[in-house]
Amino acid sequence: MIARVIVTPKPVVNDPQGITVKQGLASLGFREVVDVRVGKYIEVNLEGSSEHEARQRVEAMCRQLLANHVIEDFRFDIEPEHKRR
Amino acid sequence: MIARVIVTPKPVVNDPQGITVKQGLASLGFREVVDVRVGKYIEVNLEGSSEHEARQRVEAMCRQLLANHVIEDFRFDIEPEHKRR
Amino acid sequence: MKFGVVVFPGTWSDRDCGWVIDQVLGAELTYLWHKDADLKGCDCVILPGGFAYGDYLRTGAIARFAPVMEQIGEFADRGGLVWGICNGFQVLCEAGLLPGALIRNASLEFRCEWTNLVVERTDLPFTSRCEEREVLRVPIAHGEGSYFADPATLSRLEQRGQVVFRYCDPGGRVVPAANPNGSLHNIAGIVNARGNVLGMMPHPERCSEAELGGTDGLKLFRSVAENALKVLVS
Amino acid sequence: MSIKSVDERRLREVALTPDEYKAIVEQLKRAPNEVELGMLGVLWSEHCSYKSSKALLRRLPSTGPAVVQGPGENAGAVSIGEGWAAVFKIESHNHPSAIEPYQGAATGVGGIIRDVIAMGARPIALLDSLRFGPLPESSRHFEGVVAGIGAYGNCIGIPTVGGEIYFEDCYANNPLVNAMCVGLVRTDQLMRARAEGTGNRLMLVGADTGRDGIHGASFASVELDERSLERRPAVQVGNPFLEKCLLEACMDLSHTDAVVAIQDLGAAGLTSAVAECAGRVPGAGARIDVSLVPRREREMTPYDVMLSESQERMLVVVQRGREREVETIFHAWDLASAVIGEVTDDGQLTVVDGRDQVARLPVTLLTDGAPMRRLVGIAPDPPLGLDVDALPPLADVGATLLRLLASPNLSSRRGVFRRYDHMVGDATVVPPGGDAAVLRIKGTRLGLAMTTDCNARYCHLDPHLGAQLAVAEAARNIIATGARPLAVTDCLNLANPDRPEVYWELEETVAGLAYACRALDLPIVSGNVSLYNDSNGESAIYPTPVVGMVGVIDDYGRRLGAGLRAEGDFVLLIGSSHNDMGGSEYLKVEHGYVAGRPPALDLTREQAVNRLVLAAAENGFLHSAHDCAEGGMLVALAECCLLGGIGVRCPAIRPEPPLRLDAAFFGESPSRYIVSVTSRAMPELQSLARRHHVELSLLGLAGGDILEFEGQLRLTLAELREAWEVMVP
Ligand SMILES: Nc1ncnc2c1ncn2[C@@H]1O[C@H](COP(=O)(O)OP(=O)(O)O)[C@@H](O)[C@H]1O
Ligand SMILES: [Mg+2]
Repeated sequence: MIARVIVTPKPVVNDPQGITVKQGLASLGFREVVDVRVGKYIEVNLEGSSEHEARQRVEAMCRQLLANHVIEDFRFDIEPEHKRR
Repeated sequence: MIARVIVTPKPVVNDPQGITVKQGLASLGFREVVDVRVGKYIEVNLEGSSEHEARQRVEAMCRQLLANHVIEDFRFDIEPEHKRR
Repeated sequence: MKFGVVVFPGTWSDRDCGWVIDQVLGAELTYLWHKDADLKGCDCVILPGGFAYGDYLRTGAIARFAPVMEQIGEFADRGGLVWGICNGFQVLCEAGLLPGALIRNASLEFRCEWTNLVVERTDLPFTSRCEEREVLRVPIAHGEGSYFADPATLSRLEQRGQVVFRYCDPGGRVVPAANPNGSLHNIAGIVNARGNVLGMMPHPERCSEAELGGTDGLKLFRSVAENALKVLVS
Repeated sequence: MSIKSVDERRLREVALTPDEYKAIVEQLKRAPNEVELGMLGVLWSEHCSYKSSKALLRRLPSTGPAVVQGPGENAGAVSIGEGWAAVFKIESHNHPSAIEPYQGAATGVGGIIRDVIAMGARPIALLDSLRFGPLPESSRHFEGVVAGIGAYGNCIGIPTVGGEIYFEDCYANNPLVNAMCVGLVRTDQLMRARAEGTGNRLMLVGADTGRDGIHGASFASVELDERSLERRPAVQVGNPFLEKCLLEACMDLSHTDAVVAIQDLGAAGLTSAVAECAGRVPGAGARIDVSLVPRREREMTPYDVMLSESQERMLVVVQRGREREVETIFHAWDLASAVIGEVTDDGQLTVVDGRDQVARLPVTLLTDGAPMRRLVGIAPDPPLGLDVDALPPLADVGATLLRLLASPNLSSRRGVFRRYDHMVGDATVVPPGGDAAVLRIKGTRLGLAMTTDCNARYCHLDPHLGAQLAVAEAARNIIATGARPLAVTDCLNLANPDRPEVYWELEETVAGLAYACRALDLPIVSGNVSLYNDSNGESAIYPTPVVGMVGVIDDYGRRLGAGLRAEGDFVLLIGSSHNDMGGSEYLKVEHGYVAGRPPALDLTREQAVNRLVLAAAENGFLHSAHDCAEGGMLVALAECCLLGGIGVRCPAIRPEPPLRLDAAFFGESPSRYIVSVTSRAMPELQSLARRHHVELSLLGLAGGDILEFEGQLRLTLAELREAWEVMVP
């Protein structure tokens, strides 16, 4: 089972990285870019369990470790088949 | 138009952050976690242009700036409707 | 002989390098602003340490697109001496002037401490004042200094002798325990195939005066000062 | 309008009491509007108004021949010679760090740097004084704070050269994060943040304004409770890269004389910055137009803009007509700047939003209007007494030493300070790890020593004496490097002063600081007060008056480190030892409790010992010097060995009664140093000691790799190091 977790800075929170990347893109000529937010992507490979249970476990992982709920939001997908690299 | 870019470390590259997150999860009791990889999530909000054009532009952004092909892979989605926060 | 020290927004070792060049070495110094379109007749360009553009996204990722980098690329192509220190090394890798990349330290922590480096090449304009396999004491200060290159690139580097410095123990042995950041093959610094572009994570400008704890770094500055004018820039 | 008509919830939100509201209405002769109420709320918060502590702070000595700028500006300044002034201040970021340790600590560092920049000085060093609950329970706080400090300081390129870390139960819910910044400026270029000159322009530079930390200042002034959860968005995210650009641009401002003043934006944002700046000039006012403020977010109200605590912003007062010169300087660093208003002479802070006036308040009402709170102090029950005679005798000196070296409060901090760039700037000539750090002033032979100190356990047992001991220890740390202490900045961290026993602690602490600083001739030129460090009124912290100190050495070539330097040197103890076991680390680690009276401090003796060490250092007699602090003589001696990589062989210690053996080894009598000298310098040192009437005792001879007291203790450096470097996890 693979969980793909995306952690983003909350909309109201300052995102210096996003601001700087936006400026970088603009100076490369990508002037159509209005806004950039930079977050984290975390791929968690889990063993066993049902999709339902995995969902609950990953939710708990996000709350406890993967995301900092003070300044970040998270969301995730679960890919049921056990795909290993 | 919103592009959601995911940048991940190439499989051959060490991902110490992934390893540490895995250990962190294990110590919190998430022993079912087999493997963790940590990458970046970049949300780019673009103005105008068709989806096709946007796709090309974002591809160029990734190649030039958002990912370093020596150590990283990238992929992205484009969400056509112009969703503004 | 004139050194040019590049200043990006977020660079901080510019003034330290400048101090050593100007006050310790007594060589001519000019600062190159990231927006500059010419190199003001420098014989050696230093890309110093710092967090150019905050090192946001990736170290050196945004800096490599600064206008001055185009000039530096051409200068390097013509055989001019280019020396990247710490963040400068990261920028050179991003710009493709050196192969590979620098990733997060294996410890995931920033490390500011003294390291030992064994010198593997003394035939370079940067190291001519060093002895064969001399051990230099030079501090590091980085969070992303772990050198990575794919296996093919790495073996090419090794075969062509492009590894200039490796982390070692005080006796010069290249052992895992002496590796502060997880670099492949304990690599601390590499040079391009032509031998005119050097990138290194440790900070020679922090050990060029006895009061700072050592003078091994000065050997590198002296080497450059001695050789820069002999280097043929086409 | 009566008080009843503002609902109480609204008042609580802006942290004003009904009485304060009444005072506002009386002075304004009308009810304040929303925006005005918000502005008054933040400026009248404890954090900005010092309403509970101001009267006490007046007792602190703040003058002296070296003082160039005392309290009242963004930072204090002292002259250090050759036309240079050291500018410094310490500040707390406790509450934000409790909520979000990484960003809280990072923005704390960012904030104190801007205070130094506002004085026109280039920041050259950072120090951090930290307190946490015990590990591993508090590792989230600890890890986050250490990482956050490193992230900001490393990125901006200012070396973090000192600080302290203590672990104690009382900080479990209320970690303390105090950051100190030291800067340098030519004395004649020192800036003052005064809005002089009617018609001069107010420019806002740096980051765009977002809805960051609205009500952060009042947030820092209330106890942490469950409701702080809801305030969590009050946490700000710092941008050290932007601050680095801001720093360089502000340094470039010295190329023009168009700038009248610079003021940082910190707690209470624009409101506080403009009010403070105008408030320093009698009769001055300001008019600002919030519609001109560059924003990060859409749909921000004037209220949001006036109260935003977005980081990395500065206010610049520019001579009218010369705005372009300043804009050009900031533009070179890709920084936004906007003229947002002007200086007036009506004594009012007027806020407009385009054509609409949204607030108009007398500057003095904002800056000095908050009614001072008269609190009552009542001494609490005396702490647990200690009967030294009842303590069991020392069983195994070596085992005790190893346990002390490994105790979280005494173990090596290398694991922490190697995560901070402490070398950038090429000036750190005494690195962290010993007593104070020393930075050379390039272009001169001057060295600037700096430290922060406070043993809060002593302050808990006796705040008056504890505060004195903190000053004395800071001074000893400076002197141990061979430098002369010059001046102090302090950060008073306490619990809720509404509780009489806490207010008593505050009174005693201030009195103790004042007493020691007067006795040692040390002016306090800046500082900060952080109250309400308790959650739910229960777990109150120890009173923790952190003392930041700077000192100067005329020739840094004569600086001293703590580590032994040469085999064959004599190792000596300067000063005398007594049965000072109260509040000691020995008592805590070996006997498991905190009790007794802190060590007695005789400031006259202290001065004599200090003069001796300074004279000996100046004459070049000493090879090393280290102050004896927590863990006593033996821990200090072990540190001398470990830092120098050299052992010491000593004959057995046979203390003369009534001195106990455990006290001789581990007692924490102040006014003591361990020094090493060459045999040649011994006679001169002895006669110097006699002249200063200071006790000097030979401990042993440096050499080998064993620390030994014959028949009492024998440990290899490797064994000591293994214990000492357990590395705070
Ligand atoms: N404990 C203290 N000791 C000495 N001076 C203090 C103390 N607390 C505050 N001050 C001084 O009072 C003034 C206001 O402090 P503060 O509000 O923290 O300044 P800022 O707004 O610049 O952060 C400063 O000049 C500061 O140095
Ligand atoms: Mg200030």
